[in-house]
Amino acid sequence: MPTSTRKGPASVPDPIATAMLARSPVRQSKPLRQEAGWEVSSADTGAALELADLTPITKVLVRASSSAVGSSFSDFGRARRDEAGHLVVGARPDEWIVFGKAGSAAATISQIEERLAGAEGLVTLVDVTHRDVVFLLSGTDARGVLEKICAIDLSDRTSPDGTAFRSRVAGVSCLVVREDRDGRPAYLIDADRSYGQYLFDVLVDAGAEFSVEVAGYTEVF
Amino acid sequence: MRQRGATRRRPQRYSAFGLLRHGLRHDDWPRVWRTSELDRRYDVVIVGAGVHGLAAAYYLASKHGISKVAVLDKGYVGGGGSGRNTAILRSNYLTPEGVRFYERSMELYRNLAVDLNFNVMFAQRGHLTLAHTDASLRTMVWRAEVNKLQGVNSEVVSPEEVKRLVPFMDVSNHARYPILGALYHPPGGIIRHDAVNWGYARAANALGVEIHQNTEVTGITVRDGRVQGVTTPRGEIAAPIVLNCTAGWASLVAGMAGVKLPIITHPLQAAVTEPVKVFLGAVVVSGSLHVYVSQTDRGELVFGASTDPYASYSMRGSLEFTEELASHVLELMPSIGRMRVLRQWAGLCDMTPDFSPVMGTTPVEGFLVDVGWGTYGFKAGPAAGEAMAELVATGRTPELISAFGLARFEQGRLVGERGAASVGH
Amino acid sequence: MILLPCPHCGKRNSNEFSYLGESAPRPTETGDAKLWRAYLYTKENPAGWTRETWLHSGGCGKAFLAERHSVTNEVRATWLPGRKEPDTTTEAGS
Amino acid sequence: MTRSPRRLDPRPGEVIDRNRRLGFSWNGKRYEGYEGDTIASALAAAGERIFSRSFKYHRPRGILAASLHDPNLLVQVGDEPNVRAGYRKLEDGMAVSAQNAWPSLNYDVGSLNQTVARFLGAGFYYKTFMKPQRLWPAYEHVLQRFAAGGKVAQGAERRDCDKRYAHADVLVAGGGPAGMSAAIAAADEGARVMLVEEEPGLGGHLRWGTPDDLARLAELRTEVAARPSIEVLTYSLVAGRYDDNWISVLQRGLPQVTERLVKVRAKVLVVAVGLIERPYVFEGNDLPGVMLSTAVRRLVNLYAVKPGDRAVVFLANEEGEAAAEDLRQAGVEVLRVVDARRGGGLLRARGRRGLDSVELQDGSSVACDLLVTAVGWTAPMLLLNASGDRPTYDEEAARFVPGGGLPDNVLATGGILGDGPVGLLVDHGRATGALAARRALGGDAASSSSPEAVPALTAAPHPALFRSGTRGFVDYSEDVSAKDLMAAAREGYDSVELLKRYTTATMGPAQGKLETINTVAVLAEATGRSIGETGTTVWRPPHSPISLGALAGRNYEPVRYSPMQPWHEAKGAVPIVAGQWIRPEHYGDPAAEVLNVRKNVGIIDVTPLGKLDLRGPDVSRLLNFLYVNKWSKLEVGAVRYGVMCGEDGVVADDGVTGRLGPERYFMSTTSSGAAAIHEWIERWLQTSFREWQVHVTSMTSAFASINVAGPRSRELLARLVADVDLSAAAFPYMNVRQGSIAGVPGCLMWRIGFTGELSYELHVPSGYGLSVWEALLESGRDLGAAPFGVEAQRIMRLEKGHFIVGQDTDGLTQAFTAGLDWLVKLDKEDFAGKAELVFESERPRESRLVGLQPVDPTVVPPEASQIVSGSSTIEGRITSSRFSPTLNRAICLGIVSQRCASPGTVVTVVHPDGTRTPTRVMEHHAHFDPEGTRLRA
Ligand SMILES: Cc1cc2nc3c(=O)[nH]c(=O)nc-3n(C[C@H](O)[C@H](O)[C@H](O)COP(=O)(O)OP(=O)(O)OC[C@H]3O[C@@H](n4cnc5c(N)ncnc54)[C@H](O)[C@@H]3O)c2cc1C
Ligand SMILES: NC(=O)c1ccc[n+]([C@@H]2O[C@H](COP(=O)([O-])OP(=O)(O)OC[C@H]3O[C@@H](n4cnc5c(N)ncnc54)[C@H](O)[C@@H]3O)[C@@H](O)[C@H]2O)c1
Ligand SMILES: Cc1cc2nc3c(=O)[nH]c(=O)nc-3n(C[C@H](O)[C@H](O)[C@H](O)COP(=O)(O)O)c2cc1C
Ligand SMILES: [Zn+2]
Repeated sequence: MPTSTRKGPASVPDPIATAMLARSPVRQSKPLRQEAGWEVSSADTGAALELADLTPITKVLVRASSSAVGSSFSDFGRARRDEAGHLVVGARPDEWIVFGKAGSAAATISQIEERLAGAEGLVTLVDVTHRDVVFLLSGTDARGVLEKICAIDLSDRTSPDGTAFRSRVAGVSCLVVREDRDGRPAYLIDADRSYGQYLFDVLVDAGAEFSVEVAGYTEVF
Repeated sequence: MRQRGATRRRPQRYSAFGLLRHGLRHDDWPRVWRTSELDRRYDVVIVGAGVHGLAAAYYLASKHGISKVAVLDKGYVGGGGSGRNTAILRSNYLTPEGVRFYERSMELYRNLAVDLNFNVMFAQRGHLTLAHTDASLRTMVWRAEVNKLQGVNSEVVSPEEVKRLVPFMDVSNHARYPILGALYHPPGGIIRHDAVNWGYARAANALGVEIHQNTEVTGITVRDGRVQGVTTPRGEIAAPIVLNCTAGWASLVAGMAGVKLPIITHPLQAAVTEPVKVFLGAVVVSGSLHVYVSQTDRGELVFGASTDPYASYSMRGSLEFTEELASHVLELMPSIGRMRVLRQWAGLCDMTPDFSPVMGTTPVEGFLVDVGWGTYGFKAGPAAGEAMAELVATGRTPELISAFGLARFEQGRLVGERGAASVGH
Repeated sequence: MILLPCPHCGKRNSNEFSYLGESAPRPTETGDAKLWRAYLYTKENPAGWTRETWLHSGGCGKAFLAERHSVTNEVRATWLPGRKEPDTTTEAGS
Repeated sequence: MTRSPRRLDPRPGEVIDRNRRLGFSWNGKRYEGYEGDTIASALAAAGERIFSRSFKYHRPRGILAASLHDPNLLVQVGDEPNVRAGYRKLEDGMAVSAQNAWPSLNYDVGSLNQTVARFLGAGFYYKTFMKPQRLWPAYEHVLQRFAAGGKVAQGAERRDCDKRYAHADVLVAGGGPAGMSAAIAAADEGARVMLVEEEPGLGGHLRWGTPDDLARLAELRTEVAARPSIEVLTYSLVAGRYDDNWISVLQRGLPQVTERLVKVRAKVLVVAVGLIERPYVFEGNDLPGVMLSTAVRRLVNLYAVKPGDRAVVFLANEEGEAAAEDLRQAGVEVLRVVDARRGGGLLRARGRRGLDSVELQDGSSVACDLLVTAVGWTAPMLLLNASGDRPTYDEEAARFVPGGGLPDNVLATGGILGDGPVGLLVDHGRATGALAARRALGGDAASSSSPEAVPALTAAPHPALFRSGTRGFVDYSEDVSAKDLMAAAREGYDSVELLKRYTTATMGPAQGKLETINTVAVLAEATGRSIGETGTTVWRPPHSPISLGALAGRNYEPVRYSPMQPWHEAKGAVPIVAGQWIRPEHYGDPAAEVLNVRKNVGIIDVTPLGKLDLRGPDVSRLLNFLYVNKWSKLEVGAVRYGVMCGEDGVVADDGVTGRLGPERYFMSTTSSGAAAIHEWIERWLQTSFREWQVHVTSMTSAFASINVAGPRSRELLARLVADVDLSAAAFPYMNVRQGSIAGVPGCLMWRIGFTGELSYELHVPSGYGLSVWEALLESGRDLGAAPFGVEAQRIMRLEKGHFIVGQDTDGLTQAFTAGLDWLVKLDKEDFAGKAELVFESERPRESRLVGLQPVDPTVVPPEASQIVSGSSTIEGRITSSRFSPTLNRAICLGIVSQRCASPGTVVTVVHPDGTRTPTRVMEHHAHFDPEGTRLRA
């Protein structure tokens, strides 16, 4: 069945030249700057363990049956980069989240639409950039931090680089994606935006034991 | 029902004088209840030696002279919910029929020690149900108002009053769980649950009722829609009346008679701490935080929470129960974090859709139920036992329990206790 | 914290799941009160193997059916709604 | 500062650091100990003998086991009660005091109870204090004075505790020789191992053993340390084992936190917890100076403390001999060694404030200050019991052993299974550890060779020793003697479970670890049954008590905020908790907020509203099933109100849903119902309507939701919206449009409202929420634009007669009772709750929701006030009630019985203070603008 809802006002286009500022729910540490219309921190830490708020990044939800999507996307429970540099995450058996550069929702959506053109069954794309927060926890002790608040086995054996799962983190349902950086473990944590400040505070608290530092927005896509 | 002469004996009375005499003479007290051979036939077989079964037996014998009664239990007296509950008594329910019923039980409890000649240590310390949201405060007012109209002492009090009653309570302006007020029920309190079970067993036995422990009912014979008797590993027993008082196991026993119940069995857990010097008077309940706590005369805190989230007959207990319990109780009383949990356990609760019991007749003639006691049935034991005894003796369902019949589900006339009973105790 | 085997995610802590209760077919006939009330309120509530529906709400969000032992909490089979129910009549591993 | 007269010269295995002195106080006096001391060892070194007073009789008590489980060593440390002095490491500056004594530990008035002990047998309180009933509180007060234990302090700070999850292939509980070997072997198979030891150091009984034992210990420690895949947790207790090997470990001694609860999911659990020494039941067995052999060995060898000067040793095993040898080496005069294996016997111990002499079976009496008993072992069965095993009694060995009922994922090794020389324990541990790893790893285990057979380990023969007829204590912490148990059994409390509950034996802080075996033995003798038949009580977690603080951890409680939260906070909004959301209740004056909306324009943050994006060809079928009303004919751009019921016909939620495109809808739910409704929908789609093509996405947090309400709302909005024609004709009531607001594209605008005014509900991409909120206020300044909170909204919705699910309805309110006759369409094919609503429609109505107004307009009945007839017949209740600033009078909604429901009826409302208010039933729910002209403006 051809999809009927892909076209049309399916998504939030990127803000046109506007004075309006978009904000993460997390208080940003100074100094501040703007990134694709979002207020972000440009703090730099150089610490061995860092927590950064990446909320402005583009997040597009793709719903389709896995047979329809075929191998063009990552498997359920796995994350991988596509040619355009998007991080494609198999978030549920019939749902993917595509992470991309801040401010690139429209472009990302049309790229996905192109890729999925002609796919069988109902396929829908929803821009959830504003719905979710995304944090990046990276560094040698990142696992130690997450282990305090998440019950999933994070060892290399069961959760190697490229693993994605949904589970509870400090009582909030989250999507956790492991994408190591410079050979050090790193986790992207995607959660409902309204929990953003709470979750960020919890991560900082859990990380205190490992001297976590809050870093500014970094380009990961 | 016709009276049958059964053996009675006069138990040796308990008293301070008796203690003195026994202490001086160093002689033994008589047995609390005697063991006897299992007969082939009884006028009434009661399945379950919890407070409900034992109270029904006691009132059958004491009020109606029916003492050819056997109370059968697969384990020991009070080994079910009656021996594992947090022993909170109160009557501040939500519906008028609920309030009237539980108030009758409170009345019986108030005189129970004297009645049974067994100190059940009913401590009417006051019972506080905290409200953390507007909605729960509204429910508290609702309950208080219904209670007052039924003559039950119950009122909504301010956070300051809560602090006065429970100095350890943090009534400061919490961001997350502010205490907006509480339903205060001065006659509520706690009791020595085991003593209630033993006291009923002893008094019933003295009137001729037989108590058979380690005697599991494995089958119920029904012929032409009438109950004939029960099967046990110790043999078949004939009886024209079989009363199911098995709480968490009620569906299984009813199933033996071919009767289906609107019941799901959920574990409910409890825990005690090590004793510390007494600092907590009133019983404290928080519905939003799913916790209730009281301190016994021994100095332990006794805690409970809400039932486990899925159906199970497991009594093993879980770690998350104690974790949640601890975090919630510390939310209320932050300074007791150094107290230690000594033991946790679980019991089985027979949950009904409307948080109300099922008492009375069933489609099988002679097969009666006194079940559906969920998380709140210990306090109901005396009144339920009394009413069920009356039903057995007269064949008529007493007005007090008429709202709680099994037929209400088929008729779609549920009782509205959900708001007051869910975690209320 | 028991583990439940989600057919999609594998074994996960039970607090990630919503318990939807015994699986019972919804009556198609709306006029029969007895039938409806039985569907709404009457439960098998066995002490043993029971078939029930769970939703992995804190994980993949998917519903599945499970055959769980209500005394041991062991799960011996799971399957997706609409799929053929497994034949577990032989008392495996109880 | 007191000296340490009983401290010995350095011992080879000592764990104290003589270079690090620690000062502390005991009952107000200054003492000194060493790093590595326990509180008790430091006090014993200083010559202290009495550590506590017993629970009931206030008898003086001293060191018995010198371990975590010692029932006599519970002390108060600062504001922490019941600290195990035989276990807790001494810290500098600790303020330690005795708990159960008044006025002092040495002269305790409560000890007078001993003189009346014969009247205070187990359960005496059940037999007295019954009459008069009204005096019970006074009696109770007396009983409460007996309460054992320390004190909690009001205002004590919450301690810093935290938690961690962990995953292990093999978790080894107990770091004695068997446990250490198991860990080593499991690691060699490739397993991830966690080795948990309660004591501060690994080694178990080897730590206080012979030079050979110490050498062996050093080897094992080296082997463990060499394996990075073994995570060692010392000073850490395996506190419980739950279903699916969910294991709780309480870790102490960390730099960051006082205590940490580690929750471990282990593929296989190896139980290597060893044995606990069994106390001997005989008269005087609780006198200070009567100690277990292991206590003596610990004191001498670990802490270099001389436990007495002149000793008698009563023994039945090698451990007792080793203890006697230790004593001799420590310079203690060993006066007599009484060997039970050779017919020696012990009758009683005598003394008042401590042991003075012992009477032996041979009639002799020996003056001494130390009596050591070594009469056997008992196994701490908790972890095995929790795994489903029921212990059985081994007559030969006189102890309970595992019953063979363990599941595949639990194994036992070491002393809990049986005895043997250290070599055998090590071999057994190794084989068990390897087996555990193979079970955990399946085919991934390292060893390809055939599995090494696990050697047999059986409990060695041992005489059963106890004196049942005596006043000897079976349960020290509960003050229960063997005589008490015999009497209770004869009274009919003759099963182990009843006996326990009646006498409270095994119910104290040690939870039967020391007491169960003797309790069961005495009961067996009383009833003539064997110990095996008698059985034990149920073991329950925790293995040893753990603090509420550790169980609670950091107390992470999720909270949710809207994007406008910083603004609300800055403007001093009064917060209200709504589920997990924190939202503004008002900004100072809710009545003024109402009037401003009625007159000008107000804006409210309604972000918590549930929002669902629904797409696909079958959405309208889905809506038809979920809601009680019809949905087939909804035009694109149109919005409709709907109510959902459960299958029982009870009102479950309400909200509006709009059609944004041919196959695209947007649904709103109540804030509190959002998650449940989403689940409800998924449940139907996934289980019953699998062939329907619908994708549902929760969008609650994707949009900041702002309701702009009031006669000037259109004017305000027009200043910020360029791409949508806002005119009444182009954008009528109950419609939805998409466009930009203040330059932010992708916004939804609904013409709906709860307040009864012309109003627009705006959904703005969340990141821009705060900017748009500020823009609205900024550009509407001249229009009187001002924020309003939840309270003003509640007032206005009541003025308008909109009900709130869960407030004006309850858990049993079906749709018709809620007054939804106009909405429910029973002619629809099928929908959730239809069957029950058909039944409801067919039976006479019992009650209904109505609008009410007190006759006296100034009287506002509190919500939940009851409506009565006569003196106390309940006819209904007030569900919502407010003073309306708009109408300048009190207004209500309420549920009333059908006989009172007709408009114009005056009913009686009883206030909580007892006053009664005549109140009139109104024709409409709406008190204000019932025709709805304002909102359609
Ligand atoms: C942790 C916990 C806390 C609670 N707190 C409170 C509270 O504070 N206040 C309150 O009022 N209520 C409370 N309750 C509920 C209360 O304990 C029960 O509702 C009440 O004890 C039920 O009593 P009963 O006599 O009906 O059943 P039970 O006491 O459960 O007795 C049923 C008996 O039936 C026996 N039995 C079962 N099957 C068979 C068979 N086939 N043959 C023979 N015998 C059988 C069982 O062995 C058992 O002894 C709590 C319950 C629990 C578990
Ligand atoms: N236990 C003794 O005092 C003792 C003394 C001499 C000989 N033995 C013999 O040694 C054998 C026992 O050797 P083993 O290695 O099995 O035991 P062990 O007693 O040497 O070691 C067991 C270890 O487990 C620890 N432990 C107990 N419960 C724990 C828990 N819940 N969490 C964490 N750690 C816990 C103890 O602190 C101890 O260090 C027995 O056969 C016995 O006859 C024992
Ligand atoms: C009100 C109450 C208080 C209790 N107090 C104690 C206690 O102080 N010590 C203890 O070991 N157990 C205590 N228990 C728990 C019992 O030991 C036991 O765990 C419970 O009756 C369940 O039985 P089971 O563990 O044998 O299954 C208490 C139980 C109740 C109901
Ligand atoms: Zn899943």
